[in-house]
Amino acid sequence: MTDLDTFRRETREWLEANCPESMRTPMQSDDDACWGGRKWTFKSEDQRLWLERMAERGWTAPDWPTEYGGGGLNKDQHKILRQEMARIQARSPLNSFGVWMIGPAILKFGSEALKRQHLPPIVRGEIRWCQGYSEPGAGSDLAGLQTKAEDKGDHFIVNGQKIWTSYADKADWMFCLVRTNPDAKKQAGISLVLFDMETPGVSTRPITLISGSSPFCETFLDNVRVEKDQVVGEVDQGWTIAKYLLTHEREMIGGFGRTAAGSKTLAEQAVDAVGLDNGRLADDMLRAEVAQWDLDARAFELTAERVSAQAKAGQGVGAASAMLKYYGTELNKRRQELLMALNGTDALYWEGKGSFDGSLPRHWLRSKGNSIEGGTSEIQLNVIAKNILELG
Amino acid sequence: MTDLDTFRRETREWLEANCPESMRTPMQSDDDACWGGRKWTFKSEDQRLWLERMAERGWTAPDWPTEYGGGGLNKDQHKILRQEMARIQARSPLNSFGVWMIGPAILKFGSEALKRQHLPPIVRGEIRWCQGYSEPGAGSDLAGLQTKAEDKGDHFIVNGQKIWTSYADKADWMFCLVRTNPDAKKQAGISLVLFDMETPGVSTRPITLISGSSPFCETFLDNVRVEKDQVVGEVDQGWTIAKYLLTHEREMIGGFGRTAAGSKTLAEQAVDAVGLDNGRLADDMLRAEVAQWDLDARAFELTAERVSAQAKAGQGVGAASAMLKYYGTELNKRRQELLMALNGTDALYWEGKGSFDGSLPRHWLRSKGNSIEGGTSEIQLNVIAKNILELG
Amino acid sequence: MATLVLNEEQQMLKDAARGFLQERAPVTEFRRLRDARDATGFSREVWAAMVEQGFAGTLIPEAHGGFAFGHVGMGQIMEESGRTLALSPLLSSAVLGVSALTLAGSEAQQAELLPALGQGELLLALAVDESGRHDPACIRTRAEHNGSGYTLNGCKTFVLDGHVADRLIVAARTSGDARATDGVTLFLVNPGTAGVEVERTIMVDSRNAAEVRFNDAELPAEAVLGQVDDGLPVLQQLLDIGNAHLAAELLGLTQEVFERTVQYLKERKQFGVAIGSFQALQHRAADLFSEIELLKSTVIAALSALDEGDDDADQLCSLAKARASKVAELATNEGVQLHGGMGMTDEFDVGLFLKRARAAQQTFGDQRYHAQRFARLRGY
Amino acid sequence: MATLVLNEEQQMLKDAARGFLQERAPVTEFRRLRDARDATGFSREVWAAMVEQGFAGTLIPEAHGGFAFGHVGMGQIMEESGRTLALSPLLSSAVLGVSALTLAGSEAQQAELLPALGQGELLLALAVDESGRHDPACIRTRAEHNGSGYTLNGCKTFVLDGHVADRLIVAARTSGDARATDGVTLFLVNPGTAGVEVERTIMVDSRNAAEVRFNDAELPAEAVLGQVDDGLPVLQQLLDIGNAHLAAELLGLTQEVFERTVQYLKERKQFGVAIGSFQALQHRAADLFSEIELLKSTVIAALSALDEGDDDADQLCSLAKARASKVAELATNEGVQLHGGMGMTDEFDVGLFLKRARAAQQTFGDQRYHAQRFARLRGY
Repeated sequence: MTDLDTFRRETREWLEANCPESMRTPMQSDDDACWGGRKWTFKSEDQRLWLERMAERGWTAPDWPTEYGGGGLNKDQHKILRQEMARIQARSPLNSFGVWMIGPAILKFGSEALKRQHLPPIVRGEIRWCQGYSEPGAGSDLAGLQTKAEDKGDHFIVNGQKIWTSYADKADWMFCLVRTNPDAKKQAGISLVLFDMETPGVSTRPITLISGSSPFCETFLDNVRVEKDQVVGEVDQGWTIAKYLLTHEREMIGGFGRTAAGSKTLAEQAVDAVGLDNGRLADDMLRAEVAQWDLDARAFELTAERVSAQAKAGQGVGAASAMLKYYGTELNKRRQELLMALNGTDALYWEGKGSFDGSLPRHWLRSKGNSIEGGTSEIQLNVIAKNILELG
Repeated sequence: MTDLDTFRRETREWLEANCPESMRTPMQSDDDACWGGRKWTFKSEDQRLWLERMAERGWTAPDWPTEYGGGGLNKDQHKILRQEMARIQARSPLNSFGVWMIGPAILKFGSEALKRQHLPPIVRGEIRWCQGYSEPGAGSDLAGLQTKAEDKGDHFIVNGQKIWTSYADKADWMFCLVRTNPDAKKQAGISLVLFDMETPGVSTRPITLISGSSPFCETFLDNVRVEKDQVVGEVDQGWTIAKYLLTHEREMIGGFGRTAAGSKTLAEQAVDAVGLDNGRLADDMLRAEVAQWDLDARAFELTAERVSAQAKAGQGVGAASAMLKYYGTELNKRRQELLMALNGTDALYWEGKGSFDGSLPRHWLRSKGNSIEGGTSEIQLNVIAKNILELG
Repeated sequence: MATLVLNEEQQMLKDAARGFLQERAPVTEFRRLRDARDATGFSREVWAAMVEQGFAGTLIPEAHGGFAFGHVGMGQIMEESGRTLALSPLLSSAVLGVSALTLAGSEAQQAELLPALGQGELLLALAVDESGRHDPACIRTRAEHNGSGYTLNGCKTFVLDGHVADRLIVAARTSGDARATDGVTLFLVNPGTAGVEVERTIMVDSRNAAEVRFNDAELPAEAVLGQVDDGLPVLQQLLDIGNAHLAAELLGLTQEVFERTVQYLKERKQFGVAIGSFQALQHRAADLFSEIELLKSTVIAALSALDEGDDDADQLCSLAKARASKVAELATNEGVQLHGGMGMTDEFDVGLFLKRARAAQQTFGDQRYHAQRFARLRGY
Repeated sequence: MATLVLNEEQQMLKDAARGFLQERAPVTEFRRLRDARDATGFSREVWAAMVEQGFAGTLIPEAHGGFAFGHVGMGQIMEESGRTLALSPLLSSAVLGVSALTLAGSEAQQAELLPALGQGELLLALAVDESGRHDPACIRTRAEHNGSGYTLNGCKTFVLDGHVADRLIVAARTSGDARATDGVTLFLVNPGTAGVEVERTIMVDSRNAAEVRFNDAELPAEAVLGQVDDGLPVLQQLLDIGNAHLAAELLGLTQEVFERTVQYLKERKQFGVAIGSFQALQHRAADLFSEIELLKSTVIAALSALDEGDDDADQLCSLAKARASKVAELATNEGVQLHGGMGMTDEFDVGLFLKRARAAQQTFGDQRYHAQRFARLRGY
């Protein structure tokens, strides 16, 4: 029996013994997720237990070093853990921008002190993070950010405004891009700093989207004091870390075109809405469009698999993430447009009435943001043109 | 009875008396057209007679002044002539780049001597003209032309190469854009000159297109002597005339999306190829595409009518010609692609076999050039963006 | 051939409508009504002012106190109201209600109702659809002949302005199967009749629609509008008229979004320059410009064909609606995308146009429905 | 799940094929044969060299002297031959001929014919279509059972390489109506048989196709390939295989056109700069790049599913062919447009790719045919 076999057996046994039954059912909605943090109220005792037990083994961040509270697992072990959790349909114990975003960045770029300060609370789900990148005036031109950090010796005084901060109103700390050198050219002169959202001068305001309420907030920074030891990496050198974080984010968003497991395929939803006539979707024009989408979506799925297989095979994936982000989000927008068309006026109900409780138009409207957030489609096309095709 | 009624009656009588019967039948192919010129061989005695009789009245160029051999008709009379010719299906007595292109330019910009020299032979169909604009290196960047005209006192010596010259091998004279001032910036320093194709140093070579043989030629200019009195307008000021000619040309090409009178509609051709099933085109996917094209084509037709109605009503048409050129040529390309798809492998026969004698793939291939010649689609979009939308 | 250019009178009407709507029913007024969750769904005061302007009487013959400006004239008002998202019963009452009466009403019905419609005192609503997918050829609501009148049973959905209508125009089957071409009759139904239930529904565009249910509702014989069993051709003409005016509204909406987007491209700076200087965006804007130019031609052709009573008016109405739906979809999607993150916020107006566009598209059939119909009418 | 990445052996095979084809069968060789109006339509000498390279035996089992590299392997050769427009009977004989025998051939037929196929000495051709629109479900060519064998009557069109084939694989009806699912039988027909007439036709891509007419052609009982009356499933499998390899060829062609076009964008100067610096063209190129990446995935998935005998191989083959057709159409059209006037001349190669693309698209059904089939296989 190999070490991995042993690991698998032990993992399976531990999960069987420690994962509460109610944590082995698919989440019904986003509300079932556990985000942790100071302000968190657990939805159930099981949710609390499950987080606590997993955190104790460091399995909320399985591949982080044990010295910072992580699981210390290697790639193969990590894969086995994922497989064994999937086997019993165990829920993720913790959704966390700390684990997904800033943790890896601190691990890669942060000082030893920052690692010891921030990583263990992330693993335990005690501190919830949010990101401060975008600004109202900047948009795709992230490097044009204007939030200013004035050097005051041992600390900075930060002034400015951030936008599109997910859950800023629920988060405890922010990782935030600021301009520490106003004279340097754009990318140079930017730093990544960390601060507590309870620091005086920090305030937030939720953003209403065309699809309704949203997790996004505006964050106002008014003479906010940030200690110098809370800079990740070197002062003025934050752009490299920002790019690292953006690539991370883009890969997360690129999956939009894929159908969530368990949910109905577009073709099934089309049959529900329009019906079959002699084995064919009863509306010719819609059938043609559904088939075209279905072909493209299947090709996209295969491509996501191929890119991941290539990565595993050690073949470079190039700037594939830009391509996946671009195509996946455009695909999801087309899907949502088709769902609207398939359901005719039934799709238009905003409240109560109708079979969709208003979720159909909200999903449709929300999908319009997919090709804007995390780098617009236009930016992805620029990236492909310049970095892959070397045009320009 | 108004003067116009009188004119109509006299015109009708004259046409009845003078238009030979065989000239009152639709042309079967391009070969039936009469182009005139020194090298011209009339296809029939009727063709010769018809040209001669019309030219005598100046009706090969009905709205040119009589002093230069034209018909001297005003707008209303010109319209009546067209109507009366259409009434008896009279063929055009003369196809002529002289009448369509360089004649109007000489009328507008040329010296009195040039008018007296060139216009009457054009009216009589004695001299066939070709245009020398494009160059192998220039393409859409017409102003970047390199053909050089060196000032030798009373004449220029021209060296360079022209491309896309329609019927250069059959023409007698060329109107040609040359660079007379190498130091001036692009548009400045260009002149429009006229010369006989028999001048020593002029040679031509036909161009084979992807669709087969073509009227296009390359023209090589090797120390060609051009008299200074053959400059249209001022030396170095040819760009204005070139733009005038280009707008003319663009309007001629923009009509591509319209179906030639008498020929079958796309829908009819679709029914021929695919058949009807219960009153509907027997292939769903093709039906959807044909309907989409048909909708767009009808909308385009209406738009061409609207633009022309607006022009008549004295409302400005703006840069509508760029839009019509862009949309019309793209529409024709789509039409040709659909005809290929509708006919499946039957559309692929290049020679002999099949019901189309190879005309289907040749028309399809030729249509690809529509969005390149007379200003590419990209150039038209640039024009719309800059001139109408004022972007940039 | 259809007239494709406005005459002087029509142009004046359009200019006046624009001035009025921009002042009295701008997008801010739409927001106010939406956010107040107004029960009527439009402002009675603004409606009275519209009536004052003559909007409600535009299609009404002079003999009945109207202005008889025709569909081209009315279409200009609809187009301008698309630009400001003006909330009003213009479509349901001044277009569809008036047209139903002029097409099929008896002299008595016309004399009774048209003047009140022109004065905006009477509101009508057309009840045609019975499921989410527009399909006027399939009518299941039944009106059984009884001694003196009819007994109505069935359910109608997406009845525009149904919750405020004083009379409902109901397409019901008096004989034959659901899909029979004969046997449909139009009725004028007072919603106060016992057995008629009207429920307002809130739609994505914050406009009014209603579900209407009929449970043994008793109608008098005079409720019949037009010929018994021969209502389908009239209904189809009404839908053509509705679609031409929806296309006009979508044209206005589309132009407004496009102009705002082009303006944004000129103002918004990224990487130190206006984003309108990026050629990729320029080409998309130029292509959209071309599509809108084609849309303009189809809308005026459809309206003018209705006025002239041209044989191909049905084709032209489907053409206009198909193209308006397609181009509005493109323009609103491009509008949001080119406004970037701000376009996603409720604070910016572009999302409001997006929502209205899809609702107007779906009303009486979207681009797919009308492409099918166009093909059918053209014989393939 | 399908393998989506080449293994080392397959990669070596691909590299070798590319090297060989670029040297021995480049586009200039295609031009030479075209301009010479060569009667064979390909070079026997180059074909012999291909056989030498093992191309003809790629799909043949080792027991019959082949290399058994499978469809993924063969697909790499097809892809590379798409890049150079290589003329050869690879598709007709080495793919379709070999597959027909391995799928349906008796041991005797396999033993007799496979080795000769592998050595390139025997050429086969598949005769399936009977009209310009691909429709394998409709077979009218009839084979009547007579005393000892069959009498064949009918007409086949667009028989690839039919004019040089030593044997034709003919789908004919032995019972039932034209559209019956049972009753189709495959036959191996010697074109020298009395009553068989083969006429070469010249197509837009300068490739070989033939019309084949059967007038009371007498076939022996041994001519049957596979089961009598049960040939349709085999035929469908053969078409899946053909389509997967056509998709591979189109992938090669598309990549070649795309790379040449991108290169042209870098070299060609207008208004003083490389046209590749224009953002509108950059975005079109980047979009096309994405489409091609998706195409790559579908082609290898289809080939690999054929090798694995996956249940969804039919879906994946239609997916690959539909996408290859669509993307090749886009890439060749963009290629011509972006090459400007030069792209329209016969002197430039881009037009040759355009012509081949449409012919390959139409062979065994284009994007529309396969979208329909995909939808049907997916139950809608």
